[in-house]
Amino acid sequence: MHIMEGFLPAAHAVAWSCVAVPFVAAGAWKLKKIVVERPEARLQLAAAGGFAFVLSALKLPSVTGSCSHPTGTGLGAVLFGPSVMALLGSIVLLFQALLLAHGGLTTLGANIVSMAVVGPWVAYGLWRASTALGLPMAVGIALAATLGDLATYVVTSAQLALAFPDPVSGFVGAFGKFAGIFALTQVPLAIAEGLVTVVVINALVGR
Amino acid sequence: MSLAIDRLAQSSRWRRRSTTEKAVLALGLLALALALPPWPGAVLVLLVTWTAALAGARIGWRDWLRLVAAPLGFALTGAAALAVEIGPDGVALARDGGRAALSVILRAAAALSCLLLLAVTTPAPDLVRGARRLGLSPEITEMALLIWRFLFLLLESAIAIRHAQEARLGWRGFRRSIRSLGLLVALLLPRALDRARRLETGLAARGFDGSLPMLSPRQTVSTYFIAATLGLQAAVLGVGLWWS
Amino acid sequence: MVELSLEACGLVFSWPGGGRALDGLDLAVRRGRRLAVLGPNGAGKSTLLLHLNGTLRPEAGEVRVDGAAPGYGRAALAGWRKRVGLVMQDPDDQVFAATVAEDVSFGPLNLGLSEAEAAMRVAEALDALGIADLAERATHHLSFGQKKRVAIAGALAMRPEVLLLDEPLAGLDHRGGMLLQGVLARLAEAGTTLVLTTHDVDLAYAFADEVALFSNGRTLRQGEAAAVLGDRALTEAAGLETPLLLELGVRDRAEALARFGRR
Amino acid sequence: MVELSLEACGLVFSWPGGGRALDGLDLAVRRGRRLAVLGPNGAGKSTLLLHLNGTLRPEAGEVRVDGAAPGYGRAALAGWRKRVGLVMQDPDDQVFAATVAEDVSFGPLNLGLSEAEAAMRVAEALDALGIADLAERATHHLSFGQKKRVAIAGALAMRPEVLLLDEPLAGLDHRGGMLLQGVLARLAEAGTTLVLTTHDVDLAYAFADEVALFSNGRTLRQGEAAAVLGDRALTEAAGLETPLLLELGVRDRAEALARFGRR
Repeated sequence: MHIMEGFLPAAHAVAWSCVAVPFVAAGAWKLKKIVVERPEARLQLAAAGGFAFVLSALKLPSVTGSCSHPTGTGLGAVLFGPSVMALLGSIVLLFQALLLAHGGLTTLGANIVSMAVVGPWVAYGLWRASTALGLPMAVGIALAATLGDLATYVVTSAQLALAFPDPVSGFVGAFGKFAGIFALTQVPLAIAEGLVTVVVINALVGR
Repeated sequence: MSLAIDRLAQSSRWRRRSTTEKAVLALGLLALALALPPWPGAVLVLLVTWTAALAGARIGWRDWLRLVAAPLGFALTGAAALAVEIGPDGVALARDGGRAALSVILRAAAALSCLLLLAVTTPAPDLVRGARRLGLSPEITEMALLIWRFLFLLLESAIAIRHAQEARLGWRGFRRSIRSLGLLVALLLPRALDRARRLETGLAARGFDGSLPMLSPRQTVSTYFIAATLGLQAAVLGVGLWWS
Repeated sequence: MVELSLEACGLVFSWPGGGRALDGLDLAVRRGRRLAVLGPNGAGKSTLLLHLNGTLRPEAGEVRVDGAAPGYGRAALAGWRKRVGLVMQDPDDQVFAATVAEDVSFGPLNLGLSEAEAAMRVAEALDALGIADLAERATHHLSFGQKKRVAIAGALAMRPEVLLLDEPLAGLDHRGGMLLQGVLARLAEAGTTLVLTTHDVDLAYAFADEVALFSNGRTLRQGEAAAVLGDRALTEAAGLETPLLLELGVRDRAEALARFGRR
Repeated sequence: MVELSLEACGLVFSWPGGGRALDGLDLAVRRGRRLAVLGPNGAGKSTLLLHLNGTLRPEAGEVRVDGAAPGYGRAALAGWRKRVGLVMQDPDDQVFAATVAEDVSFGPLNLGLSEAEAAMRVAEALDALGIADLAERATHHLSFGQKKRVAIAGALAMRPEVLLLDEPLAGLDHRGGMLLQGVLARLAEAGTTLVLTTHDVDLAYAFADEVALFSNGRTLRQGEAAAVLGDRALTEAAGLETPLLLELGVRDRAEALARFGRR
């Protein structure tokens, strides 16, 4: 879930950008390393980035909002490791802001943290855990996609609650409000994304 | 799935203005939108950005309104949360009568207009090249430009696949849509990787050794435009501070 | 009397920030006939086909199916697309399932047919295209020509009354092109109305009953193939040449087809 | 005496998990001439071109540039590709930058030229292709024909001695094809050796000095265009037809080109 341009107060926008910087820098460092070892990986990484963008632009059926990152970046995370996805995800988020007006420049930092860092890491961690536990691949991947989406949405709600604490009940109350309102759109989205991912995996395995 | 913004940016009257000019204008206003109190700061910024977009860059007003309206869903749902309070007696209307919600909507609308002003006048690769001139590492900017290229290639495929699926009655109801989308993604992923492989072959024939050197167009910056922009922004800042 | 099966009246369509793709376009598709929409690349032929099956919605003008505008509601579109099938130019974009049979069954299953009925439709469509032996093959191992025929089978399995084909012979070599022409001729004889777009005047002349000359988003002229293509001023206005076959004085359909084949 | 510029001797190559793409193939490219490699789709024409510029390495046999095998080391390959340019069939496989001028500058900069020299090469190549006005255009807004010319400009800006073109006219309409033929003819006159693959016998006949008939991974025959294409037993063995132009008795190059244009 993208926080739109200008929705966060200036101080929060700056603070989240500072939080995002080390992850993006680590991703850039990792990218340099990968490219030195395998020059051809540059084109594959770029293709993965373009793929992640396209997924985010495809509207999911019967749900407001669009398919979010974990399928794209989660997949990249499995192929190239999650740290480099922080950089690719940031580039994709920048293009989403500039091409689709999804998210924004001042909210880029906050969106990077929720969608290019937390989402992919949760998806990646769950995928690794489920393979370690010997779960069927489709189950593991559907779990990773769904919970990666939900993690993103929880982080976004927390970011909004920090920015706009409830005058009476503070952060907790505000988190409840944002999580509650956005649950209407984000929970079905996460489930749909999990289902789509199962179809994708089955189709890919069937090939 | 329309990329109206890109088409507008490529054909806008400000297409050939230097990136510096457009970035100073839009990003400066964006900073003001965020820093000044929404009344009257955001209103002034709205006024300036809309004038610049509609009268300066000559963006069609229908196209412009459609773009501004698109993210409104988020603004309204988000602001709805601000218009209520959770107290010991449950949910109640906020005591400020929604003033906080209104000011957030105003600020977001102003900031969004700044973003759109930049986006509909400046194709994203121009901004990436600008970032490179400012010292962003070539690995990152080359990656961004490559992603840009792949994004359009893959988007074109995705749209065509979706049209083909619709022609055969996919995308009708939840279950069929999930299946159609899944098949689409499963077709697109190997194609993305295949495109990367084929591009590698194609570029190898042109001496590709890992880096992607390119000659970027040089732009001349109009000091007049920059001076006028800075003057305007100073005026917005002055009025915004004085009023509040 | 020949009935109108599909009709486009004054279609206008433009891409945001771009020029007009369709600029008051008229077209009449008569039942049971073969119509070639002929024009140079970029004239908007593909955009037109996407209007004829309801994928794109015109800014002005309307598309009529059997004399009435079907509307763009979900149910109306389903009925429309059941009757008007579309085969796009690049088969890679329309063959999306893992095996040929699975792919061809996509449409029939979406029509709500039972698995058994769908399987029958699949067998029938593969038969019509002469690719029954490919049924169990993995789609990503097919050659371009095979994939093209699978894409047509996918549309055919829905038993459309009208079949729209975008540049059906593009990318095929001599042998592949001849094979596909044979298939299309059999479909036409079996009563399917065919609309194909092409920039090849000889193909249009040899294959179509009627030709619509397309230029800059409008129909310059629609009429009998020989009459339209024989008008040199007209073809030149559309940026096309006169068919070599017509120049050679080949006026007979059977001879034209045979000579086109030898080209 | 005409020198050999490129030579393929007994090339053998098979794709992993697939059959043999090249099966002892011989080919001789003479300096300053135009050679058409003619065969049906899937015969291995693209695979051959990828060998001729060192992208693929044969299992047996060798490719010689000016009489010597260059080897596959990094420096050798760089020198090889500087002399032998390749234009692939799908321009999207070669055009990678956001704008046309940026894209065309990639090759010259890889040659180690200064920015000023590279800019000159870009201007020259765009001029040669007649697309100087597209320099600042976004590549993803180009039509197929424009993109094709950008891809050729990208190869040309490296000033290769030999230019390999894979199906250069595929997907182009009449006007686009004529434009490109004009460009290629000018290149040939300026001394660039051209090798093109095609499945269009009339194109091969009208355009090439020499034709190599390609079937099942081998060269059936290489020789003067009229001699090879006039041998009906031979063309049939390769799954091709006799050129209509030749059937019509057009033996003169200028007339053939003109008639091909009218097709």
